[in-house]
Amino acid sequence: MAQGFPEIFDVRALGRAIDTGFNQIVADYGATLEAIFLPILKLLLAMEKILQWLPWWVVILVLAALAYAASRRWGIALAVAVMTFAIGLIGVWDAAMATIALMVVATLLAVVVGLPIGVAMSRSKRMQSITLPVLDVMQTMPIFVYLIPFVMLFGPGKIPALLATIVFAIPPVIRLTNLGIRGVDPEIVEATRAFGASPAQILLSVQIPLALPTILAGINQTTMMALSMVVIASMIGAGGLGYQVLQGIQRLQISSGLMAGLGIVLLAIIFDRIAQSYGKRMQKSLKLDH
Amino acid sequence: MAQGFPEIFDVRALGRAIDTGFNQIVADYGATLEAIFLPILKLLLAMEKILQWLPWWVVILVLAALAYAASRRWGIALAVAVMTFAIGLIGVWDAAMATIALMVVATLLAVVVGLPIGVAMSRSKRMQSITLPVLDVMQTMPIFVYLIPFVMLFGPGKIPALLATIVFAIPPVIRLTNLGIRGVDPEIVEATRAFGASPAQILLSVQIPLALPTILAGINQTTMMALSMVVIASMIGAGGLGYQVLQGIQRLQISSGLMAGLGIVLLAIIFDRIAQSYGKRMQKSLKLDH
Amino acid sequence: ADCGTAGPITIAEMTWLSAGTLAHVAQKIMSAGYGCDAQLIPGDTVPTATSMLSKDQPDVAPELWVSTAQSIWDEMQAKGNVYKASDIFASGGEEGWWVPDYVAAEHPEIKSIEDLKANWAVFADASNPEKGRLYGCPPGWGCEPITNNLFKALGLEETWELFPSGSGETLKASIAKAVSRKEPFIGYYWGPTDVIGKYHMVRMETPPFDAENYKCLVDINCADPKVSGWAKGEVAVAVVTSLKERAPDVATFLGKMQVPNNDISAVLAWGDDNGATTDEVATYFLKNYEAIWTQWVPADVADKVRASL
Amino acid sequence: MTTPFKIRVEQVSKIFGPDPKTAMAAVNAGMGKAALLAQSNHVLGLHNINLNIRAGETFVIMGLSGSGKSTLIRHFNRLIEPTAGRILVDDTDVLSLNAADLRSFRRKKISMVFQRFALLPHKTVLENVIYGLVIDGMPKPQARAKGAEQVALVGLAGFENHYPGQLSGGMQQRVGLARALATDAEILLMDEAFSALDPLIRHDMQLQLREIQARLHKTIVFITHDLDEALLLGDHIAILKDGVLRQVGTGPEILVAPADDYVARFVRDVNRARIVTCGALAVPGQAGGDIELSADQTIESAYAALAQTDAPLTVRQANGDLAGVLTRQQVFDALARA
Amino acid sequence: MTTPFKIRVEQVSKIFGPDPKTAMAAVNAGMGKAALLAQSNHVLGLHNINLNIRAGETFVIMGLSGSGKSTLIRHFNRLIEPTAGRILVDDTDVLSLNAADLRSFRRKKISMVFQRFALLPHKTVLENVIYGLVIDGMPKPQARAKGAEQVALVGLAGFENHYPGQLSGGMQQRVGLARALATDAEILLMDEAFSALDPLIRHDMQLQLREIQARLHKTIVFITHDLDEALLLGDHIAILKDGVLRQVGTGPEILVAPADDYVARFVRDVNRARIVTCGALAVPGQAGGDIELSADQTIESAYAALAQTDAPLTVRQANGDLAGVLTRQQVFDALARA
Ligand SMILES: Nc1ncnc2c1ncn2[C@@H]1O[C@H](COP(=O)(O)OP(=O)(O)OP(=O)(O)O)[C@@H](O)[C@H]1O
Ligand SMILES: Nc1ncnc2c1ncn2[C@@H]1O[C@H](COP(=O)(O)OP(=O)(O)OP(=O)(O)O)[C@@H](O)[C@H]1O
Ligand SMILES: [Mg+2]
Ligand SMILES: [Mg+2]
Repeated sequence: MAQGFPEIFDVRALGRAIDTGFNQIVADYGATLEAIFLPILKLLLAMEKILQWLPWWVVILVLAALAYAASRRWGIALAVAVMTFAIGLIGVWDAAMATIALMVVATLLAVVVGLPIGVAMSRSKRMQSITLPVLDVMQTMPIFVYLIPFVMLFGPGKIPALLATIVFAIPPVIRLTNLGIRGVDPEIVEATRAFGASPAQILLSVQIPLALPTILAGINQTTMMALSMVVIASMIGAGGLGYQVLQGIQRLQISSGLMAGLGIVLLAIIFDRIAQSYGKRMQKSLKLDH
Repeated sequence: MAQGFPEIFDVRALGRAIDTGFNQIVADYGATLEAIFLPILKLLLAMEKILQWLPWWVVILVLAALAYAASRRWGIALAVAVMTFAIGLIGVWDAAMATIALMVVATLLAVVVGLPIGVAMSRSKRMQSITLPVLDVMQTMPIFVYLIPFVMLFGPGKIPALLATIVFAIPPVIRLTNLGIRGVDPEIVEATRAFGASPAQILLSVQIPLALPTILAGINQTTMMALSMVVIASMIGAGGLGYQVLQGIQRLQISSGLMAGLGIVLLAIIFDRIAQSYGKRMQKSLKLDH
Repeated sequence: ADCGTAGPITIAEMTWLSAGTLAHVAQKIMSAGYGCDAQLIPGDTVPTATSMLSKDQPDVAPELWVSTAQSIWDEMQAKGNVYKASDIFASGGEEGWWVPDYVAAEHPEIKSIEDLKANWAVFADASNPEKGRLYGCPPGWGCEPITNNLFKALGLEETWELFPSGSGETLKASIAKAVSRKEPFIGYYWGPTDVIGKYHMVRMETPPFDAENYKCLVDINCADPKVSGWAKGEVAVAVVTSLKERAPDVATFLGKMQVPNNDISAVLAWGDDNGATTDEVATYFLKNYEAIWTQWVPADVADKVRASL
Repeated sequence: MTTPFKIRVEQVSKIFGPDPKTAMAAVNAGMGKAALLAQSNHVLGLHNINLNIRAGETFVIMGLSGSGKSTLIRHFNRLIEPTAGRILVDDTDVLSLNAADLRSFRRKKISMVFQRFALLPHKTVLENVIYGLVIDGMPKPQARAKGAEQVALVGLAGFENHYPGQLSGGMQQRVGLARALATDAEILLMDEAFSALDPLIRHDMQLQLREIQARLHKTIVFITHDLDEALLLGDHIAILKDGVLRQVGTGPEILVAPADDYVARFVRDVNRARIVTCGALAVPGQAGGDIELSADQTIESAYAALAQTDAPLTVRQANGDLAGVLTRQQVFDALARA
Repeated sequence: MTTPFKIRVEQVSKIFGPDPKTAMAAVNAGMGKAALLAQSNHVLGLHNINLNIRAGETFVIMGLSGSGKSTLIRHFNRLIEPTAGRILVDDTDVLSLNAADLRSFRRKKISMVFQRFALLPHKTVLENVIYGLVIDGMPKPQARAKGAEQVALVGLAGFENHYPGQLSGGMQQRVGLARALATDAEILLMDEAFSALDPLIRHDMQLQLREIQARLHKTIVFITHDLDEALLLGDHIAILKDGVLRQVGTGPEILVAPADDYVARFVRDVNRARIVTCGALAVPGQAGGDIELSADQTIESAYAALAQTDAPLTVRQANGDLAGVLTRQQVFDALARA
């Protein structure tokens, strides 16, 4: 027989209190919250429109150019172009553009919010010891737990999808910004202090530039995690490739889910290649030869 | 207007071919596959039964003892005991036991399969360059894509949930086994070679012991990823905490989802603490003082 | 009457309240009344149906919405390995487009789905004020082509946005959000469910059911959809054919299993109000609605069940 | 009242750890470095150091790894705050400076060269050299002009736009030197500045530093654990062990009269002929033959002269005055004293 | 036919890179290390090395970082395979050994001490020392007994059950030495075995190695880039630069007649008095006063005697035969030759 845990205190009462409280918040502040995020929604929609409006070969060219700029290697630019072309080939172009829009905006917001937090953590042990457990919880708490509350607050659509994606994907930027700055050779930082640099000067002229490869790795990870949220985000109205996966699996069309999944994999590889080769180049230029 | 990608070749035909092919496989081999995995299912169910049958304080004691054995620090053992107690307190004990069973079996299998692959990768550049992209795809392909095919092959229940969890969670063990062995101080390996050790002797007496902290970190990551799959796995019948999350959100009971989510977070922290403190202690004993 | 088989009988437990409750009811009756080893297998509609089709597992799905897994259902019928033992809801499932009661009261001019085209402005959303928003059916469900085709047939494309609800949960949360703020809402839903009762949803009137039109509506590739009312929802107690031989008495019981829509709605509302688990709701049902379930089983079985409560 | 001393270190002690005050008391009561570490997990960095460094001299601090050399030198520009004691630079107590004054003190008065160069890898040679000037607010064009001078001074003209990673170790350390010189600081702290270099390049750098010092007359505090380097560069040498100052003096003083056994072991292997000067050995006497030696040349450099004649050799001061005569006997006496 | 040579290196070249054969041709056609790297991304490790190492001697290989010392020594136990050439150990071509023979060769004939110790951090001192014996299949108890002897030999008795991480650098290196000695191999390869040590400890280890060698008469190949160490330990010294052998000879030979400018710069700073022996300077002549010197003592050790009298000193061989006489003149002549 099950020897379950005895019921020591009334979890249900607590649960009901939480639910009632939350419903109250939804009723009282939902509209305000929704209004606050409206501009971001507009940005996201505009981005999606533009990406879908651009002729496909322009998009391919832009991505390939980006890859070349990041890596300075034709091989990588070509590989990116081929993979982007493949996304079109497997018939998921429009959905992929919507996904790219969501991902780029989510990553941007994550960076804008995460970078200062990471910097703050790197400067204070206290801040670090407070933030780390929060990040741990953010990364282990199943997304589904906060997915539906977000929908109840914002209604289904891109905003809750965006927020859930950011909550899930922001920890790497924060962690690696912190790690990167802490990892800057202390002798170099000491040297700048010895020359009388102020903390702000040290941060901007030394710590951030030298931590950049690590920070970029964090941004890359954040992008990857954002991508891995695509299917779940589409359950609350993010659309894009994720929605196509959902449709495919619900209809038992393995192939359709597979194609959309492949689209996601391709996107991931494209962004990873661009970010990584940029990071590698930077790291190299900081370490050895120019 | 959307400037979508022109339809260059008939994706639908390809899709239909894939679907038919897969259905054929289901019809032909489904039963065989199921039979193969039956012993594992039995193991899993037995484990779950035992865990749920054990009095709760025994489970707490065992976990705390494990934590002490791993860390040799009473503080950590106490923290683990408190957190395990908290799992009971928030009323998710039985579900948590089911989840632990799934997680432990998934991690065990992942290690049994992943370790040899990682070792093979570390010994051959070729093997590494073949395996790495496969791992990339495994980690970026949305789980949902292979979730339903697994269900079609094995029926809903713990086996497909287990398999999907393993597919998703195995890459870190493989990667970090590879990395760990490659990271063993080449001078130490060279020393053993210089003393005439054979490759097998080097692997067992030097490379694996010295890579162990890294390998353990990989196992830890695998466990964490397995835990992060708990909700999705429960969509196809894994039960446990994930199912409780699903039920909670289905019924818009934020609190019930939250409690189950908290249970998952607590489990994650417990296992992470145990694994990490063991890893740290090992690393220390390899580096500096005894 | 006894179980007939020593092996386990598996019952699909789906995530929503009514399905979970009915699964527990069936399980309690089978194990207490017939002495079966009745086990619950959690899962969603599509995975469950898929598995019943390909693996004959689980044995019973007490509340299977046929339209949600239409193609799988069709294959099952063709293959013959799963049959419909009974319609679980006496009046069938009710599908359609629903609005909260306050919307219906405020806008008496909107009664039927045919009134929507003109009155889109009532349902405009801040993110896209130029169009009314209709919350569609979750992806892959049987209702998806019907909703999409109706949308076209009613000529709503100009003035409306068909908003994809990524999942059943999302749809439900959308209703909860709208109702808690008294915002306008219109979207697909179905009953009997706790949602309909709890949020006082009112179903839009439809033109009468037209078999010819409806046939096209359910087809994803329908070229020229025409308006029709929804067919009466088919919600089956789906049973694996082989169960008839393994456990004939149980199969007989399943053949009689049916609940009146009003009663089940009331049970669900009680469960939702009290935050009860599906197990508790099932017990509540067995205790308070004896008149219903005692008709499903012989008297001796009913006694045993009653004794177990 | 002014003193001839540029830097004065008065009873400075430094203890690393969470509660230095308590640990300080234990140390004052006689506890040693090892015991302190074992008992309270505090590290004794320095204990009761008193030092005076003259303006314009090269002062060398020596000691084995962990003896507290870096800890001591970092007190001078207050990268480390002492647990007890005072540091006076030009009679100003550096501990009394507020944040802004301290920054200005570091920008103008004191600069530093690091063992592992500590160049900014993302900036060019010139940008590195002018870093101190730019953060002090000097306009870029002016800073560049000044920086280019310093780059030329250390012999790196033409490499202004290279990145540190493109240079050899010796060249990188020259950039470090130019960076330290660029701010016109009067005090130069050099923490094992040459340790990371190849022996051959290291020797070149030592000579170059001597040459620069001959022109600029900075006050240089130089850390090394290489005795030859210390003897070559240092006007005075201080020897640290486990945070305690064992001996301070000129090179010959320390060689001739090591304060204790530890110092004696330390200097055991030195080639005295390269340290002891002819002037130090010369005894009063009549000027000898044609061959003359200068008082500050080493015995080693006099070997050739000594080989030529058995007669006493004339030793003269730099200004031409007679310092005395040197005989082979005296030379062997001095060398044998080891 | 046997030779007096334990190890013979015949025209060995080594090129690192994907296509060593092609690169080899370029090098044979006269391309240098730097040009090769720039043009084809291959690294010239060694070029056309010929060496003979006698049984029982300590043979030192010197050179700056990157000159190919480690690459060369690793050919002897075939941790690296040459691109061209042969290595003969006891007249056996090590390149001809198959995998099993090679393992047995490494287990019994040749062992190695590493710069950064390369101990197994997860094994105790004793387990480290007997590692070579255990993988060779010796039963544990026997191996332990033998290992304990070696541990005692290097002065670590009592530390058998400590872990390497608990020991100081000097002690760790002694474990490395004991491990190498435990297998009774005739050849000991030591790759900068003392570089990672503190100067004082390093000196102790050098003396200890001399002492052990006096007892065991192994053939030792010792790498260092410290000239004093080379002169102290080496019977013969080889100097490498950029993969090319510049000079081979005894210490005094190299000091007195450096083969080229590079070697000359290399040996510039050496204290000759510590290298040149009295025997090397003695000239035939009548036995002098009471004070006698032995032929193999260094000039430095004779300073005290030289200071006592101006008369020529008698120098005798170890067996008591007269080697000649030594005058102050000769000493200054020899020292001035720098
Ligand atoms: N921040 C610190 N925290 C704790 N202990 C420290 C710290 N900095 C230095 N120490 C300790 O103080 C002692 C002196 O260190 P210091 O770096 O001054 O030695 P050093 O003479 O410069 O040695 P090296 O030649 O290795 O540079 C050492 O025992 C060191 O471990
Ligand atoms: N596995 C390798 N692949 C490529 N180049 C190598 C490899 N091993 C050594 N080299 C190169 O060969 C040259 C000689 O290296 P080696 O390690 O023998 O030098 P070393 O004299 O031992 O120097 P150090 O004093 O730094 O140990 C160097 O230029 C080095 O970069
Ligand atoms: Mg230091
Ligand atoms: Mg080497």
